[in-house]
Amino acid sequence: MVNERYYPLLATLAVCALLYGYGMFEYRAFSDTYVLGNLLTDNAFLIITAIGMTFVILSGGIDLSVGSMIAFVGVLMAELVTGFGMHPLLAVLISLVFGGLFGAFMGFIIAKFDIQPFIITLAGMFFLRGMCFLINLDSVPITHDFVSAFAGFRIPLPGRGWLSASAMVMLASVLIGLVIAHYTRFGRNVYAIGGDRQSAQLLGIPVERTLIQVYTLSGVFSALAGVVFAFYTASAYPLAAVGVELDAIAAVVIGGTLLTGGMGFVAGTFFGGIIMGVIQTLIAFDGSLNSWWTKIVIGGLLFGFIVLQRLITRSFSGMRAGAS
Amino acid sequence: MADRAQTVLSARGVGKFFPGVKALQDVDFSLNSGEIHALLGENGAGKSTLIKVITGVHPRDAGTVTLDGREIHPGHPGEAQQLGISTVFQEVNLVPTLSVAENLMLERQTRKFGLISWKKTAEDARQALKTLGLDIDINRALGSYSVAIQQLVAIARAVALDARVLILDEPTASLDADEIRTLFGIMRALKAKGLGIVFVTHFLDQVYEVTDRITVLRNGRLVGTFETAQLPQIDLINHMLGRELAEISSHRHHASDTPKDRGNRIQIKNLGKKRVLKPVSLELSGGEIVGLAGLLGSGRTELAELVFGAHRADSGLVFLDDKPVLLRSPRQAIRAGFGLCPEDRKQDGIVPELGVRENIALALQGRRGWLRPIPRADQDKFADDMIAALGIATPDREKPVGQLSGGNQQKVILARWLVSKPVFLILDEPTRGIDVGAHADIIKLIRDLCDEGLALLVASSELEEIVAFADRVAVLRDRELATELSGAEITQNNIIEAIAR
Amino acid sequence: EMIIGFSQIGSESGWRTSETASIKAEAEKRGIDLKFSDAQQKQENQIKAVRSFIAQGVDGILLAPVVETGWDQVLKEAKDAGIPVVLVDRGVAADKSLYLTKVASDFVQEGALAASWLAAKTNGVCDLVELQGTVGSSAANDRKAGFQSIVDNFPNMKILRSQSGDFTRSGGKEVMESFLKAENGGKNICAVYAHNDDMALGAVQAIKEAGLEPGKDILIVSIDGVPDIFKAMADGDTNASIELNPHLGAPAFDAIKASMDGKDVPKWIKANGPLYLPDTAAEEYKKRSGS
Amino acid sequence: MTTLQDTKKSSGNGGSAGNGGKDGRAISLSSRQWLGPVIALVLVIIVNGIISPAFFNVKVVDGHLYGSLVDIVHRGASTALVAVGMAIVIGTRGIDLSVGSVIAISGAVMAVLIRDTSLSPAIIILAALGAGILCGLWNGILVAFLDIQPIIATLILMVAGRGIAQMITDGQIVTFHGAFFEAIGSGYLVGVPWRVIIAAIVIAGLWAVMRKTALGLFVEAVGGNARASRLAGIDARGIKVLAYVISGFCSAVAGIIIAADIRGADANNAGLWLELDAILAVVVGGASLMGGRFYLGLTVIGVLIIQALGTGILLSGLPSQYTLIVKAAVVMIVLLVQAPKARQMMGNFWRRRNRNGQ
Ligand SMILES: Nc1ncnc2c1ncn2[C@@H]1O[C@H](COP(=O)(O)OP(=O)(O)OP(=O)(O)O)[C@@H](O)[C@H]1O
Ligand SMILES: Nc1ncnc2c1ncn2[C@@H]1O[C@H](COP(=O)(O)OP(=O)(O)OP(=O)(O)O)[C@@H](O)[C@H]1O
Ligand SMILES: [Mg+2]
Ligand SMILES: [Mg+2]
Repeated sequence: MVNERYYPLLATLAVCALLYGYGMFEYRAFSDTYVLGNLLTDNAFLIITAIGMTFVILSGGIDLSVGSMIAFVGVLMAELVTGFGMHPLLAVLISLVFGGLFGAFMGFIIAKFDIQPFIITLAGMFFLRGMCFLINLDSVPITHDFVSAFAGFRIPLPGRGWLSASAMVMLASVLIGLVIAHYTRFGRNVYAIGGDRQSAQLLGIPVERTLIQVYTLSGVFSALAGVVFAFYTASAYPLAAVGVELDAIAAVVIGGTLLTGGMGFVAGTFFGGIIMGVIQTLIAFDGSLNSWWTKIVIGGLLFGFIVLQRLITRSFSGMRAGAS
Repeated sequence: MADRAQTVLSARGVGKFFPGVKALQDVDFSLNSGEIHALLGENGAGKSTLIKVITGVHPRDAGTVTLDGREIHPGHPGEAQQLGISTVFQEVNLVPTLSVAENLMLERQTRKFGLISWKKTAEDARQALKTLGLDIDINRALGSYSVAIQQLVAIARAVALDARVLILDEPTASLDADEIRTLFGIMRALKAKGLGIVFVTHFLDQVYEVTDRITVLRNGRLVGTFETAQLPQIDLINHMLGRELAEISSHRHHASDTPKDRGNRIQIKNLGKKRVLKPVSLELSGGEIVGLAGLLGSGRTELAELVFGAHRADSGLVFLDDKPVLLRSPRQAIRAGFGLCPEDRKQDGIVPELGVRENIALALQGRRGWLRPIPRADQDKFADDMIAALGIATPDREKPVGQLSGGNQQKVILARWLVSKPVFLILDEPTRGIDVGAHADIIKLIRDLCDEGLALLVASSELEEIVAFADRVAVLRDRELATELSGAEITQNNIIEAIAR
Repeated sequence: EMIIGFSQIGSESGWRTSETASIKAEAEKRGIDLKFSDAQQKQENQIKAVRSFIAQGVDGILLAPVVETGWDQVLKEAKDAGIPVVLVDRGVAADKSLYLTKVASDFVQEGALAASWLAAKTNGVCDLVELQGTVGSSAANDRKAGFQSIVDNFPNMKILRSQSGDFTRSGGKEVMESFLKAENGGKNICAVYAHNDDMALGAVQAIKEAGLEPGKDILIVSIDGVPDIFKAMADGDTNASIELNPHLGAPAFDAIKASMDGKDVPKWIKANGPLYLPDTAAEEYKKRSGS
Repeated sequence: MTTLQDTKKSSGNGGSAGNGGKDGRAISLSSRQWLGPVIALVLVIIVNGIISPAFFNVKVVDGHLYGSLVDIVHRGASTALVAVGMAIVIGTRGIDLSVGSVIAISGAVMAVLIRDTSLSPAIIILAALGAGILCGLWNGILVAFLDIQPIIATLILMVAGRGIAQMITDGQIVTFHGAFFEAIGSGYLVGVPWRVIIAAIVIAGLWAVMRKTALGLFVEAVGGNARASRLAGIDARGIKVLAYVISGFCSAVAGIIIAADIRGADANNAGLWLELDAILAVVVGGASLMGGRFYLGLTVIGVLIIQALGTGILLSGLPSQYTLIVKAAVVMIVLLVQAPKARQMMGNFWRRRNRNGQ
């Protein structure tokens, strides 16, 4: 029998399958791999962000700066590539380093001064968005052969669909996230800190250092998401990705991670992100919802899934109890 | 042995100040290799603080600490661990959301190519538990086990670390006789291997059983270090308290001859819950103290929680003076005049951010409802009375309870129930971590309450305590009521026999 | 029956809601099955929507792009699938071959028109304040740039202060209040240029509460042509508004129809609205609020 | 001089019975909690005055107070209402992201009722408040009874609520007229804006309910340790629900004020992102997001800091694109100055310097 700690993950999987199944049942075109490929591509940056966010949430914190980071990295890349004529790969490197440093800075303040992550990263969110405006007020294209090659790269799937470069970066990130979470001491320490920070400290875990690393990691992942987003649209826009932090948090939570920290799964986050994407796709396929009903339905579905997940988790436990 | 001994760990002139409190002042302490060294003192004397200063949890404000002759400055417990100081802190300080295995192996998982090898790690974890003779599912979340099991896991973890110095801060507080025996066996073995062990406890017979030397602290100052063999218990107590202990009347309390007159008759009838507790029936009346004995996991805590409505029972009822009491929530139990002083003070007891006064007022206020606030003057009076009566060491009554020493937190929770004047009070391990002086005060206080007509149910792993004041003893075994003892039957031997049968 | 997908930005303003309603009504009139998707102000959602339309094999797509850049890839996909895309109310910075046509007005031109009107009205002598739209949005950027380009030609026209009121009424009111305080109780201010009508309406209230008379002591010109601004103009509270035409459905559907019939379609179907003045305002208000 | 350390005479630490507690006047950190926020507010206001000398001018125009200082209080009224509700929710270790949407909903209900019915203003106000209370009830049930984590539970209403508000108004700004409602938005009573009076009454009322009954204690107990509170006989779930209901009510009052201010319900934008400012205010006021303590008065000061900052930026004439950076920087500084850890570090630093100096 599966360990009960995996029930939330199973519940997420079940919900995801249910939703996808509904789509295939309702719309013929939904079973096409084109839709699957799009899901992986269109939600790549969200899922990458959410993986970094998973670590932050597992540690008991939160990172609201990720959306602004995505926008800022885009603007920065545009400036470097189009403005300075730098090769995109070098710009990517600079962006990732910047993301890491900025995350580390926030982590430093959070860990050393014991200030709430919600507020520090909120300030970080304001700051990065403000920096976007300083560099550039307009939306600008990022023109470079490498960028178009990245955007155009695709591995065909059976059917009409394909796997894009963004999707592959995302899948690789999920793998890396899985390994970090489950096969490194750092990963386990993050779980421990989220479970009980004081105890973790007393057990000899370097809490401050680990927290700084967590925000660094989130910074790098959100910067990577920014890179993917910039390549995906081959452009930069200072108002891009507004509110993505909330989507990422929702993806993490739908994926079965507890916001209080200490329990959760990177794999769950992947499916959580996919669920968010499927909701969007279903609404677009349906095409009959007006603006306000769209919002109401998204909220309602969010509610429905969380309740459903609860029920599934509970019935798993019930099954186990019955068996033993 | 003592003459060949060599100092491993020493602290000189250590000072530590918290806002409003001088927790440690000019304390010297030295630990030899191959000795078990008791660190004793009243609640709030500064024992845990000394340990935390040595292991780098708190930065020290004065003094030096040396290990093997070299001065050390651990910035956090992890560094102390790396230096070879392994510690079990007071309270269970493990991570409840992680599995048992992970708790045991945190920061020391076996790695292959930089990645954790879970198979090997699980093996090591099992090995670590085996030394304590603990056979539990290491993949379950630690939080699903009782406090005692968690305590054992914490000890197993500390012992498994390859250390020069082992520090145990009240490790025996929630253990029963068997586990304590196992623990002592391990301590002796480690001592033979040349480790220095610091051992904090409030059980003086344990001190005399295993320790070689004793260091006593009082009010954050050093009283002295003594050879255990040369220090009579009465002197030890005087050193700790700085006064003579009021004599603890050792003869048992007797309920008045006609308990039924007093009212407050509690009848528990067939109270049970599937997979948790087989139906239990028990009766007690005002003025009576019933002890609840049993092994770890025998169901004492569960019974207490069912009676208090903390969990809902599947079957059975509780009657107060022949009227059934609705027990769907603790609130209803409290309205009926019940009280429960829980076993796990960190999770179920204290509200750490609130002050002593507020924590003490909480249950009484909960019973009165929000519309009838207890006037501030009354709250202050309750708090001051309790601080005096139980000897709660706190600079002022507004100090956040989370910052008190463990024993003093326990006193605050006890005070919470005492001021709420219940008719039926359940105490689950009430004197855990409470010092000898206060122990006597508390027992006296409880007796006074019983004389006023309180019915009391006390679950305790300390058989002496049960023997000392219970009129009757209910013994639980395997989540079932095994026997009841009363009157002259109540002796430690009889209880042990009933438990172990 | 024709199936057309419409990817709308969102519903952040009354103007946009009117646009959506107008396009839906037009589709209904023509018996078109309109698949509507609201992107909640997010480009990524719009890309998702367009891809969903492609997956479903619609006959045409209307796209009201939230930003100008970043559409090349998805437009290419639509083109490969043989689905014509019509941009409504805003343009994109992509190769013109990737879309069928653009049905939109020109934000820069709107700004320029507002400035020209003001210059004419004040004979080129005016110290004014500007209420910007959301920082970074193309409407704000272009309306600012267009206005500035005209003001630059008049040495005696000066923008004293320019702050963002986020395109909202309360934003416009709050920013205007602080402008009034910073500029000597409003005595230094000759006119307000607001990037949309809602901010202008907020400014009107702020001016009134400061004890001045909007439309007289301080001239007000704004853009969008929402019903309420006509009422304000009729009451003499504001002086001019440039309409942003929300009725883009008909020309857009016409274009798709034409291209299906193999006819040529111009790359930019201009839908610029006129500048309205108080003299016709009462009548216009009746027309708009009646319907 | 920092006097963080030990201010009592060295009479030991009350280790023996009866010694502790009598001398309850030892200065604890909490009694100086107000210092940081108040200093921050004064500093921001002084800087504003330096930037724009007209800042301190308060005069009487048309029989009411007029000036930037008045504006800060005036503009801050609605945020303060929301923040105070938020503070109570945060006290229970929760958070309410839906306040902006609740503002939109209550404003929409009010505007549509004014436009389409001839109900008396009192009933219309009650309906708007009722809508807010219902929203709070929904949040509370999700958090307390369905055990959904507060951020997510209220995120649901944050998303859906704006949709509901738009549905009520049909996505248009519903404008209305009426002396009563215009007075709420921009009327004055003996020179003081009505909205400030309303906010003050609501906040004072809440303060009284929280601090003059045991409710505040219960809220803090539940936020500090919900399990322990339940075992102490407190209806932890009920308290949580109540906190969200209060937050919903406060947001509804704010929604009424905001709609009355612009004489219209802007369902699309009313209260947008206000939750962030409200949370910021609570934290700048010294509360922890981990629950267990809340300070209504300091929360109001937090609001004034943020509002003064915004007004200062507008007055300074700094281009709009710098606004966010300045805000981020100031918030950061205020938080750092306030953080106990940072103060402690500075204290240590000073003591070390003094010691070396001697
Ligand atoms: N984090 C803290 N902040 C403020 N005061 C503290 C803190 N930790 C401990 N103290 C104070 O220091 C004193 C010593 O506490 P300590 O925990 O060392 O006592 P102890 O000897 O371990 O008592 P016990 O037997 O009850 O565990 C107490 O008065 C306590 O209130
Ligand atoms: N030996 C054990 N093996 C496995 N689980 C145990 C064991 N002992 C206790 N537990 C778990 O711990 C929980 C607590 O048990 P319970 O509280 O009834 O014990 P108790 O009799 O009160 O003893 P104590 O309070 O000393 O732990 C039980 O639900 C049980 O699942
Ligand atoms: Mg201790
Ligand atoms: Mg127990």
